Amino acid sequence: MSKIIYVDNAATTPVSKTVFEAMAPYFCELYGNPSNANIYDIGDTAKKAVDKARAQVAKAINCSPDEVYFTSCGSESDNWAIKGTARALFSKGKKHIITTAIEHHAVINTVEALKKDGFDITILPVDSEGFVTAQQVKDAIRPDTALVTVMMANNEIGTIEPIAEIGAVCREAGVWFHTDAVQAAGAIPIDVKAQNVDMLSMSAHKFNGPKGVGALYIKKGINPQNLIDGGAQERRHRAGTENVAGIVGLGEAIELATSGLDEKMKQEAALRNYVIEHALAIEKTQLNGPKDMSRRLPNNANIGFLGAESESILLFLDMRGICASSGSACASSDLDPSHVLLAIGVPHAVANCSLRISFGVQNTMDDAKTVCEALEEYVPEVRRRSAIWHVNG
Amino acid sequence: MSKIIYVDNAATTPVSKTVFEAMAPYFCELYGNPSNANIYDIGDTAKKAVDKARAQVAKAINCSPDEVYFTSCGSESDNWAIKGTARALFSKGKKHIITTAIEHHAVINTVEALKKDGFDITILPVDSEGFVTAQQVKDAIRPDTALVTVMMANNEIGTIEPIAEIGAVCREAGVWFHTDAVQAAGAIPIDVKAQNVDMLSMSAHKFNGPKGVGALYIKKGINPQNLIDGGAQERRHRAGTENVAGIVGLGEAIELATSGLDEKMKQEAALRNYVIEHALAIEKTQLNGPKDMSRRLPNNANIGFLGAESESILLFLDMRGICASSGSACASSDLDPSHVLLAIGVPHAVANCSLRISFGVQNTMDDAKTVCEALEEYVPEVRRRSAIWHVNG
Amino acid sequence: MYSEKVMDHFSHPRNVGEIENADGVGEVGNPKCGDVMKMYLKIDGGNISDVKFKTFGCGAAVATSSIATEMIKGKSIEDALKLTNRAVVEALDGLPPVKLHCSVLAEQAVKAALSDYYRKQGVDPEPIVGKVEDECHACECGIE
Amino acid sequence: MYSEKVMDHFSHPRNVGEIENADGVGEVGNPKCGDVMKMYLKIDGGNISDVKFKTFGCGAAVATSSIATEMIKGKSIEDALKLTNRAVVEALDGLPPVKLHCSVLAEQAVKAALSDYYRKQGVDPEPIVGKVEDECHACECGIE
Ligand SMILES: Cc1ncc(COP(=O)(O)O)c(C=O)c1O
Ligand SMILES: Cc1ncc(COP(=O)(O)O)c(C=O)c1O
Repeated sequence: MSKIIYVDNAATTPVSKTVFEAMAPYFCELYGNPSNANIYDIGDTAKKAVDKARAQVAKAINCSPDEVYFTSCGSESDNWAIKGTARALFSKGKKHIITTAIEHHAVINTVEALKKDGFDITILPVDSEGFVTAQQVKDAIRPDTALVTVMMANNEIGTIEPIAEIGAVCREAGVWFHTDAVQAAGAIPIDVKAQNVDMLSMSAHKFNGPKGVGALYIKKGINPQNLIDGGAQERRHRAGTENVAGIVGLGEAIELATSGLDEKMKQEAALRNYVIEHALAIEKTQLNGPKDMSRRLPNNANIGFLGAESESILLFLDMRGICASSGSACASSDLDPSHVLLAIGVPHAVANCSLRISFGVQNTMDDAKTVCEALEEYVPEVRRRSAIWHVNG
Repeated sequence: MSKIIYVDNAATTPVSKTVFEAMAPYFCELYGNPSNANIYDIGDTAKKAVDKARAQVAKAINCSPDEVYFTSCGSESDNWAIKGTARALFSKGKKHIITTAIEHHAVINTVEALKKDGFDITILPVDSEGFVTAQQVKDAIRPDTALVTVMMANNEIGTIEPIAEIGAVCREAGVWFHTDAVQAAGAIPIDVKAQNVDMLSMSAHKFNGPKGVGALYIKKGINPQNLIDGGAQERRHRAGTENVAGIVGLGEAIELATSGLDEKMKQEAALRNYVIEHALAIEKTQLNGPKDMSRRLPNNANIGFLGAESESILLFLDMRGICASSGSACASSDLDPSHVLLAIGVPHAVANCSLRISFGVQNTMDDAKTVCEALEEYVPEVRRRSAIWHVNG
Repeated sequence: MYSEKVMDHFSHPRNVGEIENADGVGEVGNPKCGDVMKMYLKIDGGNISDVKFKTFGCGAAVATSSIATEMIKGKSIEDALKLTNRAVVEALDGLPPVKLHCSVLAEQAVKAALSDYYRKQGVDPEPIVGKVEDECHACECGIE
Repeated sequence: MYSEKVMDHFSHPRNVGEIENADGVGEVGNPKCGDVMKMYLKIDGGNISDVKFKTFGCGAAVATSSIATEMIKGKSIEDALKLTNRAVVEALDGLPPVKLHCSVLAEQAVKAALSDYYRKQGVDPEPIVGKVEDECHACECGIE
């Protein structure tokens, strides 16, 4: 196969060379256990490496290093924040959780699991572009509300939620506020103080760090129960020998992404805008998600090509070395259409015709052009054979 | 510093070169998301790599690949097995859990957490070498027993528990049986069928694989609740984008360790025996754990040097480049003496004088000799300044 | 991932198109589920002299329809009625488990077209063709 | 990890040993906790003319006792009584947080030895020396 054009960065990203080089020594050489830091040197080296990464994360989201806990992925962070809060506050009679209709499965399926355990769940509807409002949250808060969890940015349609406003409402009501920032971290600016966030999830592999490592920010004074009990790691809040190499990778990756964030956002937005413009020039095509580009993730384009089923388009793109997707990666063992597209009112038939193109630091304008050329060629080809194209077309 | 002699392999191990080379391509090049396997090539490559690792684990412990679930560490595996069972069986009126006094904190603190949630915990005492018996387990099982969890081998004193017999008792009683095999996997033979095990935890970094990846074997028909809900990964039982490189590393490492297991065990036992023999030749010194070497982990020596506080010895060893420890790594932010040593009846003062030397594949007989020379030199030096040496000595 | 055979039929589908004044037309599936197959038959003296299809759907849906048209073209109606989804899967060198329902859909599409043929002939198709699941009950999408 | 100063005092502790017929001997800590410090004083004309120690304990325990002996040797009793655990920590260029209790123990060891000295003189030490925590309440080991 010729050169790969990877435009599925919302699913996962390549580890950047710099990040890999920072990680590499921690496998075979600096393999010490950070918990042995007081005893011998390679343990100490490992501990310092973990401390450095913690400081890098703290700087990236404007918190204190001791408010950062490393986890194994975004899903673990979400589960910890949500189940941990539920179990910590249950005995205080708080058993109501508020979330939105377009959360990632790591949130949806977690609140669903809690529902079975007797929690009350309010799922806020979103508007046609995926937005919820602080007012909706305010109206939904009850005396027994334990947690509000609203994602910072959506992984399928790129909607950036009004987190600061929602956070303010929660703080006023004295309700803990978690945000799934797995798509936002390294993609748009985050400031947990200014945004009134109590807990925030991130995952390294979404910003050119390694898979299998994430972080949860927990504001001082917020005390969710542990999800993983055991040893004294992470100040007794998350057991397990530290994934030192992974944590080093997360730290380097978030620093890289956020130190050049303006630049990165501009570059990605240029590619996104190019693709959206050219894709919409194809007949009977619609943009899913926010039209206001300032309220949309800079790297996200989600487009419905009526009458052209998305997997068929993706297979053609793959033959040209273009990797894109039809939505959330972790749902793709499912055949169900995207719950996000349905929640914003996209009809089933159009949801099945929608593609997500998500850019990353490694993409160039040439990539965007190749993608558009391919779409211009293959969408008509897929429609030519489509049993429903004459219907819509 | 001169050459490092690392004899703290029970805490963690260096990633072997072969393992690292197998992992390396999955960071920057083969970075696909396994959940995108049907869509494009690098996703498929990632999925195949995960499948291969799953088969490698299955072969190593004699189960079917679809009974293997990847996690982020041994602690997560333990938490999943124990909390997942507790929560799955609670509604059926089962709220009793049986464990032992010498489990790792990942088990102890997890059952302690469940105790707060209303579970009944029976902690079986062990004998002076750390053994529990199947009879003890049998006597403790009640109609409302949800789970028996007994470690396969102890991390501090190397006791190998009679797992097959305990498993048989549990199976007869219809009680789910979990074993923490974090120290056993890759160190001694495991056969979940022959040993009547329902769930088994392992962690890659204990057998020259990477940190931050583990596995849980769950026998078909055993259904603990999910610990981490979300996407469809791991057949819907453990959400989170797969740590592909880590999983590849775990697979390679377990295959390496188990394919040459007889050899490895013989080599490690020779070093262990040498160290035990020479250390015990130092006056007022005792072996902690099994005296019968066939019931002790081949790589574990745990020795109490009366009157010589262990950290002081460790610091001297470190100056010679020797990395050892005084017990469980993840407890070493604690100042408490080892609960394991106390459970086998070692007095506090002796527990504070105990060292663990644990060998790995990379160690040679020269390493064992250097360790013994250092002990012969430094133990008397530490005693010379000890306020209690005259008392005991 | 798909077999080479699937990819061949996906990228070069045989018999794509429509037949004007077809003797039998069958449509199965549902755009909600993401799969709609439409099959057109020309029938001469009990033989399928021509067949065309249009499919809205994934790679497997396109490939199963394509190969199904090849497998029945020139055959007698009787032979066409013997086409099973299993035969379609085998002819494609296998399908991923989540995609097996597409082969069922292809079988049903042929049967739906033949039913239509019989109906146009004033013959009740059910005793001959059996019940046709034209609403994609075979798939697991959970939407009705 | 320990500072160079700590490691220096750990590997080359000053004034290790015992003093026969010492004028004051103090012992604090507990082998259960993992730290026992014993301090021996020779006192001439209100001055500490000699001091020795023996410590069972970690690197920090040895280093704090060692430097404490250096800090009081040749000093007047009054000056020795002013020795604070903070001064000990500073003199060692810091200690890890979990090891701070060792410096408290060193301060207490000096005071225990001085108390013993006063007691031997028939003087109630408490008004002068204060209460000595000879049972290691400073540490966080949770064992009593
Ligand atoms: C017996 C035992 N169980 C569980 C664990 C926890 O494993 P991990 O640190 O990978 O979470 C360890 C080691 O730390 C162990 O030795
Ligand atoms: C918004 C969002 N939340 C959570 C996750 C889960 O992250 P991970 O796969 O690292 O567990 C993802 C991506 O998979 C995501 O996009």
